[in-house]
Amino acid sequence: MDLNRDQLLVAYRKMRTIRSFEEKLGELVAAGKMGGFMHLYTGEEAVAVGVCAHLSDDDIVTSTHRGHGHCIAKGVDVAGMMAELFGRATGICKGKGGSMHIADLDRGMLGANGIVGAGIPLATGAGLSAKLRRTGHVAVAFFGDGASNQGSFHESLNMAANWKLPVLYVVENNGFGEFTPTEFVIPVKDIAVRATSYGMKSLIADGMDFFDVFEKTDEALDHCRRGEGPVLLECKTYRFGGHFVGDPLVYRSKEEAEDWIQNHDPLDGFENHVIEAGLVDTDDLRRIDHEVREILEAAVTAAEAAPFPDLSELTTDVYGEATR
Amino acid sequence: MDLNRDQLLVAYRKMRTIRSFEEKLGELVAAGKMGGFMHLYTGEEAVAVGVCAHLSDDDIVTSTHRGHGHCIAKGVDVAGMMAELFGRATGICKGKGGSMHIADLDRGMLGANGIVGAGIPLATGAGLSAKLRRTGHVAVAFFGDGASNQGSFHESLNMAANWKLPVLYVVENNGFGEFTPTEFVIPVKDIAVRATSYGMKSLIADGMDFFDVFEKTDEALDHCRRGEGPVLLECKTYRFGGHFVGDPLVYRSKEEAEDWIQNHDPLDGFENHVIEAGLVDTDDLRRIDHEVREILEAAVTAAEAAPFPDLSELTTDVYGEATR
Amino acid sequence: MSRILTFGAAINEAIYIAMKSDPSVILMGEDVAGGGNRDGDGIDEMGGVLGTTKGLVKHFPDRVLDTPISEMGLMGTGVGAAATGMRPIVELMFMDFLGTCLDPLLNQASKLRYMLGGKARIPLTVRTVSGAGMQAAAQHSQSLYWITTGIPGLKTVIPSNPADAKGLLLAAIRDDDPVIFCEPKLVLGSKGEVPEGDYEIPIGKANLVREGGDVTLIGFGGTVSICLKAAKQLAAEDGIEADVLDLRSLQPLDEEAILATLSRTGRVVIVDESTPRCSIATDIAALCVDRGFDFLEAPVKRVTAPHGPVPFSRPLEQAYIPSAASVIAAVRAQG
Amino acid sequence: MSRILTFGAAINEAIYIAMKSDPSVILMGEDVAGGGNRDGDGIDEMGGVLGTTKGLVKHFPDRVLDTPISEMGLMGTGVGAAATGMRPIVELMFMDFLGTCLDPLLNQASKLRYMLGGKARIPLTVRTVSGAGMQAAAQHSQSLYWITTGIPGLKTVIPSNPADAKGLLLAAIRDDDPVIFCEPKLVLGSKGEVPEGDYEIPIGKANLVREGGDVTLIGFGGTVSICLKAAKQLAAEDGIEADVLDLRSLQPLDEEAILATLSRTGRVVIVDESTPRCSIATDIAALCVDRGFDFLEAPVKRVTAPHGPVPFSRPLEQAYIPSAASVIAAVRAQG
Ligand SMILES: Cc1ncc(C[n+]2csc(CCOP(=O)(O)OP(=O)(O)O)c2C)c(N)n1
Ligand SMILES: Cc1ncc(C[n+]2csc(CCOP(=O)(O)OP(=O)(O)O)c2C)c(N)n1
Ligand SMILES: [Mg+2]
Ligand SMILES: [Mg+2]
Repeated sequence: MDLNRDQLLVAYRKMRTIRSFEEKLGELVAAGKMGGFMHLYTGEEAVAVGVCAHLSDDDIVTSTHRGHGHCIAKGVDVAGMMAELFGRATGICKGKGGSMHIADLDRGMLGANGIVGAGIPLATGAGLSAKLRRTGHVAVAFFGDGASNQGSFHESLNMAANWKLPVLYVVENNGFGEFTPTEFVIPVKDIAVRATSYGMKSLIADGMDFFDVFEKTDEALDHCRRGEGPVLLECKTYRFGGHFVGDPLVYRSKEEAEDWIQNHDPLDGFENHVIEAGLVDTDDLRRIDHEVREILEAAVTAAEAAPFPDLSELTTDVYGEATR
Repeated sequence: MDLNRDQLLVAYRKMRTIRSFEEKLGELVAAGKMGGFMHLYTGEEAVAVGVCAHLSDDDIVTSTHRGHGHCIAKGVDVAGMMAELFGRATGICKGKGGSMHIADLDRGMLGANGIVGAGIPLATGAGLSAKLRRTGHVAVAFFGDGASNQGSFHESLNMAANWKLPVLYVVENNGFGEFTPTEFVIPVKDIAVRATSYGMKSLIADGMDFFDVFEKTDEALDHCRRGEGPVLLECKTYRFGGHFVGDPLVYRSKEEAEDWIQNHDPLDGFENHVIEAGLVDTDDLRRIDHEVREILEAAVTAAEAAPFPDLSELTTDVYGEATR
Repeated sequence: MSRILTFGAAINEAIYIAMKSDPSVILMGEDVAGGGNRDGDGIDEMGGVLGTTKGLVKHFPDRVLDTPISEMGLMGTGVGAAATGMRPIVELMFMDFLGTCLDPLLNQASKLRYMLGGKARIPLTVRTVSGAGMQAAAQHSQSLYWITTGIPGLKTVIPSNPADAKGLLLAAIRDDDPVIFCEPKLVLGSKGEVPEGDYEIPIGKANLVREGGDVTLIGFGGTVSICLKAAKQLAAEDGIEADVLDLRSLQPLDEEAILATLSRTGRVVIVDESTPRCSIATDIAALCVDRGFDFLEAPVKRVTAPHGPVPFSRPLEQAYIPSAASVIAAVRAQG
Repeated sequence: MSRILTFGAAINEAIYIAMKSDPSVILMGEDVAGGGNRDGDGIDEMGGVLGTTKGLVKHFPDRVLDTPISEMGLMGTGVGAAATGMRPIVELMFMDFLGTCLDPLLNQASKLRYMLGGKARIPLTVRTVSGAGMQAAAQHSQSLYWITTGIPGLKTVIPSNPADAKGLLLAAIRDDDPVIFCEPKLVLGSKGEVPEGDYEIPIGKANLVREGGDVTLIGFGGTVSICLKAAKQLAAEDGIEADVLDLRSLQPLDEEAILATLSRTGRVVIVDESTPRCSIATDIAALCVDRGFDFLEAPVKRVTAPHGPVPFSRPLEQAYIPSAASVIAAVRAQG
């Protein structure tokens, strides 16, 4: 399945937006302008963008504590996201959710999630809903290697396989759960083998390669949409930064990190491929880089100028109607 | 590994004791002499006895809601068990625990468990304790096919494999979880394949054949005791009676049940084998049958004559010392 | 028109009406069909471990789903389906199993609307059997509604009779917020008049089931009949006429109804089947000594289970459960 | 001799002393070593997400265990190890994660001793960070000690300063019952005098940290300093001298200490960081209006978080947390 120029530029724009958005957040937190627990997606852009390139607003995505990339890939407005992270009333969640709960149902983004593994059953339920309502839509659960050790992973995949739900389970294996290397806590090399327990189809993709993720996702979603059941897609990737902003990174080797950053950057890989293949011009990419920077600057300016939520918001949106 | 005559008679006595104990309970509940939720082990005797024949009082076993068989196989006193089920002060748990919590730490029996899947991490902890204290002992978790769908199964097996704990996970696949056939809720034929997710050794045994269970357990425990990590042992078995006493059994075919009961009774199979092989005489077995009946009659008589716990027991044993 | 139905039959009827009137309503849980929905000679379904949902799978074969024994996945799936267009009824067989599936309620269902700035709605109903009385012992007899009541974003209701069970369940299913619906063992077997047809009982309103004026007995679920029994005996033996208030809903709590009866009687005894700490009973006592302070004429007494697990032994279990005798003793202790 | 230590350093010291003095003590949790216990150039461990357990893996390489992200398995494994000869300290990184591992606490650790007729003991300690204050939002900021307090068979303690943290943690680790040890974010960064060496603070005893006599302010964990601040201001602005009681232990609850100060002041304001329903605050109010009825001179006021999730936005989060101003307002409202 080939992508035309426009599609390629859209994909690049999304990856670049994620990269620049996260870099900007890093600066803002360092400058003390932003608070909370902030987990950046830098380095893993190809996974979210490669998968979401196949999704519409009606396909549901559930995410993790590291959710900005999934939001942007799913088309959530970055100005609303930025305002949310500033805790402003204009935030996409009125400033109530923050980084770990950023969401936009209008874009089929059911939310980042502060509870590791909790998004997996939520996506399973969205898949059940799609199947029962015969909408033809799919649900995608993004989660990490660490989350694959949660009971919710086991229970959800078993139910989905049992009911042949149209759910794609994307495990982003970035080699670490917080500070603990994956091989310390998972005795198998490929998390994809865990699909065996449920008689489920599985695939492995190079999570640093947009094109590989894109194609494996295409194959996986075909399977889901044909009604043949869920798929477990393992994307091998790497977290360029720390677990959270401020992580001193004492627990991993600088050499290892440098190698990934220098030789496996998904944006570099994408650019090299499309330029060599003559699919787009460098100018197009630089223009996008520039536009993205401007959009983000504007988002920051607008967010900083926006008001905080009124204190009455403390107890609104707890229930649908006025109950206590 | 061959069993001598005494060992064979011990094994038979235990299987017969389980069978007669459960049949007695069925009568007592039907007669309204006993209350509570009662889950009988009838038909699955070879599993508990075949496995526990390899264990000492210092090896820890965790069980399920269907725990009488595991208790008897582990050497728990039937008089104390009977008194417990009558809710008497002389019960093995002072009448406080009942059928779903029957236990005896002196025999390494950490308890039946009313929460499906909850015994699995407890056994894992016992295995960790044995490993850290270098006792050379093992832990065994008995649980059902239904329990293998619980998150606690996934989390525990992963941890045990990761730390190479001396734990034997015995899944008693009796084809049903309550009233729901296993194939309705598990999309794979053999639960043993789930070991793949943890790089764990697995074995499958004919749970109706004491000798097969005994040998597979021998192989599995060798592996555990050599420090090579846990093993998942699937025993294919069948529940002769209902899920609980009083189950109308409308949800399974009579033919299926009859075939198992007529042609796969573990006690018949054991008897045919040892008699044909001339290892023991029929008289020995009948003598045991008779002795077991008398022991159980005496247990019932003693239990019915025993006092109920004093009402002051309501709030004792909640904490170690006198705290509220 | 109304007939005599058991508590369970009233629940079954409510689910039938809800599923019939709204295709987005589904019923999920362990053995809710119970091996049903199959062909094969002599194969029938159980309809739940207590038979409460029997027959529903025949009417709605695609919407009554037997699930694996996977409460975390089951509950989380229910939340995900609720967030995306369905109105799931999830059966948690016994409330004690909350320990295996709390996160989807504590951190997802209850908070999604808020975390998303009001843009999500989670029309989820959780049906669960609570309380002691069947010698089901420590892990199958707990009254854990105090946990769901304490979690902002959840609603918790607990009917005391079949008619209320039907009306409250219909209201719960159609509520756009997650509602925990408790089915207390003490009344699960009881029978009573149940109106036919489709009706709802509003969530958040208590029901004054007896007017006395001398003292207020507050109960809910299985303790309402205990309060009524005690009230009868108090009238006969002490000439004390008791108000009896059936809370029906634990969250929202009908504070006005509680204060109204307190203002008449000045005396309150709360009868709560759960353990004493951090309970509905202490909540009501706290309300009385705050907003109701000026009305108080006597100590507020709480009749609850002791601070301990539910024992198996029959006499111990009977002593564990609040009784009319203990309620009467509490009233007399108020002097 | 004592020095100034942070709350976290006091906890680290307590764990070190406990592990040094008893080989059966182990520390398990996600990232408690934090990628440590490895050779390799420039590889060091994090010692927990907040660095609290840093260094311990170097002293006790076999007894400080990084676990998978599997709270149910982790907690259940801790219970099983505790039942078979170990004295595990399990770290539950944030108390909000109780939703993923409640069963081993609700139905196993808390009930095994009772269900086994007194023959089991579960010397398990669960360390967990509770409360708001770091903009960690709805799923990383809850004060759920009301849940563990309400479960019979568990004990729950919550220190308000570094010295208490060390002494209460040592007592918890050596207690033969499961103890939940809360580390409130509001004080986690605070510093204070901490005695050297091995000492325990008894579980179940409250600490009167200020004697006033006009009104009683009851706090615990992060709200004690709020009470003290309010007390100071009340003395200065209203000439009201407040008793301030630090509960230290939520279960067992030191009822006598509460009644003793109430008997002197006749007025109580409880300051609880958690949400209001089924809370420690309502428990204490219920105690006051029952056993303390004759002492009461004013309504018992509760200063708590609102009945809602913890918001992310800084000003909202600040308004969510009880403040000295709200405590003072409550005292003045008592008239
Ligand atoms: C239930 C739960 N346990 C623990 C945590 C703390 N925590 C946050 S992120 C994280 C690591 C997750 O690792 P992984 O799933 O691999 O995702 P990654 O951060 O690598 O993207 C942990 C342990 C949590 N938020 N929720
Ligand atoms: C956590 C939990 N969920 C549900 C139940 C209700 N329940 C009791 S036994 C049972 C079936 C268990 O099936 P399986 O594990 O195969 O064991 P079996 O009864 O077949 O021996 C169920 C669902 C329970 N006790 N605990
Ligand atoms: Mg990871
Ligand atoms: Mg089974």
